[in-house]
Amino acid sequence: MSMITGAIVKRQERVAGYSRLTLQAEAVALNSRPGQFLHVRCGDTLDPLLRRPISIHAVDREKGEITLLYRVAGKGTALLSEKKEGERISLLGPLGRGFSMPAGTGGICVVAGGIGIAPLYFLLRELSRRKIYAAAFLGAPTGRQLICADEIKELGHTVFPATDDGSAGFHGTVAELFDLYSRIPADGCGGGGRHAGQPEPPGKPPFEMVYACGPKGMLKEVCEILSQANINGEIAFEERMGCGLGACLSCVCKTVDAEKGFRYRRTCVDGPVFPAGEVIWD
Amino acid sequence: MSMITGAIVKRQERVAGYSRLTLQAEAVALNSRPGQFLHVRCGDTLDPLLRRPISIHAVDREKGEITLLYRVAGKGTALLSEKKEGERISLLGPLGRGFSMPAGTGGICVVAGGIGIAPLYFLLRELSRRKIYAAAFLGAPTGRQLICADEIKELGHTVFPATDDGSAGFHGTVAELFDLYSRIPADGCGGGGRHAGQPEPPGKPPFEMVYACGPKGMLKEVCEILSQANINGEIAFEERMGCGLGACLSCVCKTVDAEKGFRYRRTCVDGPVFPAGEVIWD
Amino acid sequence: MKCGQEPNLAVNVGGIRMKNPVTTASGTFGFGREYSSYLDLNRLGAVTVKGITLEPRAGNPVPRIVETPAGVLNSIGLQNPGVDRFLEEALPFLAAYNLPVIVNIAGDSVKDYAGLAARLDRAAGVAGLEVNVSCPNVKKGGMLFGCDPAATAEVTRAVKSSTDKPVIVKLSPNVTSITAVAEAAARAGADALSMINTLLGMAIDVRSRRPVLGNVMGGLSGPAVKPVAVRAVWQVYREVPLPIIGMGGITTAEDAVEFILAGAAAVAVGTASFINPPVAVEVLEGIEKYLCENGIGDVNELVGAAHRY
Amino acid sequence: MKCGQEPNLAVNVGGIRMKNPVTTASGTFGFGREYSSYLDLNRLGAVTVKGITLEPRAGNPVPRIVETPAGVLNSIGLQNPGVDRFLEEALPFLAAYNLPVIVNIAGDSVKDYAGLAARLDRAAGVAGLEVNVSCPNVKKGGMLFGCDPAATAEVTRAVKSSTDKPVIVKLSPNVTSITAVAEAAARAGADALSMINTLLGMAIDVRSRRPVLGNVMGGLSGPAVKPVAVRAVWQVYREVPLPIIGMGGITTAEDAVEFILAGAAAVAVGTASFINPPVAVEVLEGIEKYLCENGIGDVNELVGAAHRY
Ligand SMILES: Cc1cc2nc3c(=O)[nH]c(=O)nc-3n(C[C@H](O)[C@H](O)[C@H](O)COP(=O)(O)OP(=O)(O)OC[C@H]3O[C@@H](n4cnc5c(N)ncnc54)[C@H](O)[C@@H]3O)c2cc1C
Ligand SMILES: Cc1cc2nc3c(=O)[nH]c(=O)nc-3n(C[C@H](O)[C@H](O)[C@H](O)COP(=O)(O)OP(=O)(O)OC[C@H]3O[C@@H](n4cnc5c(N)ncnc54)[C@H](O)[C@@H]3O)c2cc1C
Ligand SMILES: Cc1cc2nc3c(=O)[nH]c(=O)nc-3n(C[C@H](O)[C@H](O)[C@H](O)COP(=O)(O)O)c2cc1C
Ligand SMILES: Cc1cc2nc3c(=O)[nH]c(=O)nc-3n(C[C@H](O)[C@H](O)[C@H](O)COP(=O)(O)O)c2cc1C
Ligand code: FES
Ligand code: FES
Repeated sequence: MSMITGAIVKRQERVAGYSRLTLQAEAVALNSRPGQFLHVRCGDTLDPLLRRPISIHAVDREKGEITLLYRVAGKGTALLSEKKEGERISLLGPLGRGFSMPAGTGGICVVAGGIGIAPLYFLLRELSRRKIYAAAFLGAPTGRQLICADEIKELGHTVFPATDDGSAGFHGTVAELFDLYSRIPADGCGGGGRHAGQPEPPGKPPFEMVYACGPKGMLKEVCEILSQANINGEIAFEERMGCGLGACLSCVCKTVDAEKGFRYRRTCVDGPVFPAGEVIWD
Repeated sequence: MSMITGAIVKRQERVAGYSRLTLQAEAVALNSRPGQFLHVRCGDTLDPLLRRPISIHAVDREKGEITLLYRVAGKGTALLSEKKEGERISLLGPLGRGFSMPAGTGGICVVAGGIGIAPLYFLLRELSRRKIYAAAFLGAPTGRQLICADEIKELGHTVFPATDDGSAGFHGTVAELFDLYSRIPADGCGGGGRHAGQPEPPGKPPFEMVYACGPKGMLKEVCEILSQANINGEIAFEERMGCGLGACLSCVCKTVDAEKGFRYRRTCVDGPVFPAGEVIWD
Repeated sequence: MKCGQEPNLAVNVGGIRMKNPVTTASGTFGFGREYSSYLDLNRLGAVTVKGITLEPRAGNPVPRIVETPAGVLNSIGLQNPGVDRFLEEALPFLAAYNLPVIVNIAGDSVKDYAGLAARLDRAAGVAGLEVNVSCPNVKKGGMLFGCDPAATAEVTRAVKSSTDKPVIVKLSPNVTSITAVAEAAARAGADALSMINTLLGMAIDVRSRRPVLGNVMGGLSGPAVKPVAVRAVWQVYREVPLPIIGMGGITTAEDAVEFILAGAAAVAVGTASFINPPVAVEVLEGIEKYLCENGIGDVNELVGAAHRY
Repeated sequence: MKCGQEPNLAVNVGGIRMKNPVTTASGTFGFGREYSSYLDLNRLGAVTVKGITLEPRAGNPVPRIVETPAGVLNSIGLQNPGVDRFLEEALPFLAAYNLPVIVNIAGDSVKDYAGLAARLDRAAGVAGLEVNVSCPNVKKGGMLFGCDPAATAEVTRAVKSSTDKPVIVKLSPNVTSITAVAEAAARAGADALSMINTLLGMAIDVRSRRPVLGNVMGGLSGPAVKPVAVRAVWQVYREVPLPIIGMGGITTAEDAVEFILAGAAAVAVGTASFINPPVAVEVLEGIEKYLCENGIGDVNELVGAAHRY
């Protein structure tokens, strides 16, 4: 964790309403793992005041570059999206705990709702580097907003799209689609297409691990599915943040605690990735 | 007076620590007179919050362009100086009362302290358009900061520089220099060089009008000189502003009032140009 | 706009019928005329003019304004032409428009307030009075009327008994309990409340090492104070059954809706007019759009809705 | 730096000897450890830790923070591990540094405060106590101690009689007269005062139409409140002869100098650490530079200088 300034190395790309930003930031590129985030100063004045947490979307260790993918949600991200090539941005990070890396002993699934794909894409890249292939469930309102699908296929993973309007893939939510998939018996169709040279069909039950990121409602549903089916999972949780360093206790997530019933844990340092079974949704 | 957005048409020039900005703004170019100002939104967020008053420095009526010359004094002007070609800026104006135009029946002097030249240069351009030539007293800390001197000479006026460190022209303040000049008898040397085709040497006593702009201390001295020598003058006054439209009563200037002893008048609408004898300095 | 029917925007603030809930904050909009070339005054629900005293006031020494982070400190010192010249010179201009004029009044003593109310009671073209109680009570060593529930009640009663026009009491946020002051004003007969007046603040110039404002302390306004203002409206709405005009840092329609949700029946736009002169009309249009997009037929339904979620 | 000699930066705040006037605002700097890789803790004049209660507290439901214009609203709800675990787990880390540790304490009753003071009195490595009186007095229907001079005095006396360590009373700005509360604390034996705690505020989400914070209301901090904080220090400095730790919106050395000129003997950096983790050290360096450039040999000379221009 450190405070650095990264220069924008590539003009911002607009991807179906999202922005993609590539920065020169060696220290981050070399030391970050999927699920970690940066605390980004989007402006230079006192408005907006706070940094904004943005996941690391991809790293290029050779070039020392990192990529962020974000939705323009308000004034911080709007200012960020106006930054031009060469401009420098103050970053804190990499922050937080990332996803654990699977051994590849069972099926791996990734469930992303909307911009939730941002950190999961980094995970999928790391998985394919390790020759571990997953079933990637991507949800979006419409087909046009199904971002990263092609890149994920290129990495060797299998993509299962779901759209609210049915314009691509499954007509329904990504949680529903994953629910259906998770009920397929271990010796069933398996879902993920087989790639040449891959030892096993990807993301096939029995599941080793399911990774999820997206809106709270979707995460809650996924956690319920996992808990009912007794599947291991990890979710990347989002909560409003102050410091990003564990000091202010703004960003807490309610988690199970055997002794006290529940315990507030800090999303910024104890998360943002939490074991799916630990989060209490109320 | 109106609210418009002007696009930057020329990369900002840095002139000895000052910035020069040219904007496309027909309505302002066509309707403004020297001494008037614009109320400029320097940023797009809530910090800085208020507009900043900046004098109109020059207009190009044909091209519909206006030029501002400003000192980077704080965060508003710093943000302004980062704006790039093509960016649009919200402007209110032209605002306030400008300088009165002289008949050219006597000597005309212009006394500018530092960035005080900003509105006076526009006046000098208008004067030379009318074939009225002035003696222009320019003060600065050092010779390098004597801005606009060459442009003013090109307009046909005579420049009398004064620098605090003596690195150019008179070694002392511009008020001191003007004081000396104002004491020269009407049939004395006259100062201003004669240009081919000019009917009269510029800025020679007896004076018709003296125009001044600069820091408060300097304006006060100039007003005292004028009052003692009984010379007509107009000064462009600066005060911190809120609305710029005469509504908030923030920007008042203490002026003489026969009945009540003094009266606060609004710099933004009753000024910024006031008759030199009307301002009360305390 | 998505909706077919236009939503109802008309509100009644303690007897002042406004065609929509947007007015201007006293002291930030002059006497209306100053802004009349930047917006159509007829679009406003009401115009609230600069604070008026019985006698003309010269106001405070400069500097009178300084910017702070997302805010403004001012110490104008109630510069105004006095009630007589206001009625002669400023009010007739507004009479030509179809909009209620709310006159903000200020004084040094209860007698001053009563005298102003009596004088304005006879004035045609004055829809209501807004009582600025954030003024030093000269008899009580300069303690502000508005910082003391009893003094606020006394002023309110004096004004009410001197006029039949609707009386709005404008509350100061510089108190331990704004609801206590609001309750006192309500019991004393106020028809409506407005809030907040400015927060007491100051700035020091580190170069000259002295206070920036000529008057040392000043009133903080602008977006910086919005959370304090929304909280004040929220608290008073729960305890006091009077219509509230909410203000403090409104720069957008969203801000205005925030106040309405907290319990404001109407809103006033203040400092924002300095930055964006037609903002009051933009706020109005945005409120209308919000109502349409959310299928709300009447702005009055939205008042205090955040208490009922 | 222009000056030859290094200026004296050491200050004594009611018995707490600080090598320079910069500390951290409680609740914004955790227990110091969280920031230890971003700045050298040894550079600080003191570290003020998160508010501690007798028993552990879970804190408030989320959301606990929301940004406002140039400010932040928070309602953490005093989440903390309780005094015992604080002493066992957090304090030892700070003992390794050469810097005074100020422990911020909070309670529901006078007894709580006294108990905390007694517990901390025995703790080596605690340089002083900062008493957060902005807590609801459970016995008095939740009225904050700090909003009542008598209750503030009572808490102060209870703490003072339970410890020999220096006691700083931290004042709330949500009062009609902060000097009245300050005087009460002084008479009750406080060794120093700190101000300001957060301003009571709130925000409403116009989409969900409900308060943003899980706890509805929260405390406003950050640059937005600076003018109110400087004013509070200015007012108290004139009336109460106790050293003051000034805070509220400090993000730069200029801001800190503003507080010192207003009368603060020391300053605390709060919300700004969220944006710029090493800001406390930058503020310190800036103060030093200011002293040098202005030929001031001792920071103590600057304290309250704006009152003497
Ligand atoms: C660990 C973490 C990683 C994240 N990674 C990404 C990412 O890779 N890409 C991306 O687009 N977004 C990501 N987010 C969400 C992102 O931080 C918010 O969208 C952003 O802060 C909004 O800032 P803004 O100024 O644009 O909007 P604001 O004006 O601040 O708010 C706009 C909306 O966003 C919501 N919001 C504000 N702050 C947060 C927050 N911290 N978390 C969730 N919602 C918030 C508000 O409720 C509001 O409705 C992440 C959040 C967290 C906590
Ligand atoms: C009618 C008028 C015309 C002006 N024309 C010009 C011009 O053509 N070129 C130019 O460079 N400047 C001009 N000024 C001054 C200019 O407005 C200020 O320098 C500017 O507002 C500073 O803004 P800032 O945000 O950069 O600095 P801030 O951070 O706001 O302040 C920096 C310093 O500037 C001073 N200052 C702030 N506001 C004003 C103000 N309204 N008047 C005087 N000083 C102020 C402050 O005391 C402070 O020390 C004019 C001012 C007026 C009133
Ligand atoms: C320059 C200025 C002058 C003001 N004058 C008055 C006044 O005369 N009477 C009054 O009751 N309030 C006065 N106010 C307070 C405003 O009416 C309003 O309550 C306050 O500014 C908060 O709203 P805002 O943040 O939208 O500006 C003044 C405010 C400003 C900024
Ligand atoms: C997230 C957060 C938590 C805080 N927790 C405490 C606390 O536990 N005890 C306390 O006395 N003040 C607490 N405060 C108030 C600060 O110590 C400080 O008084 C206030 O934030 C003003 O300073 P600032 O504007 O520099 O942040 C907290 C402030 C914030 C923002
Ligand atoms: S954001 Fe401050 S503790 Fe997590
Ligand atoms: S700036 Fe508002 S009256 Fe001049």
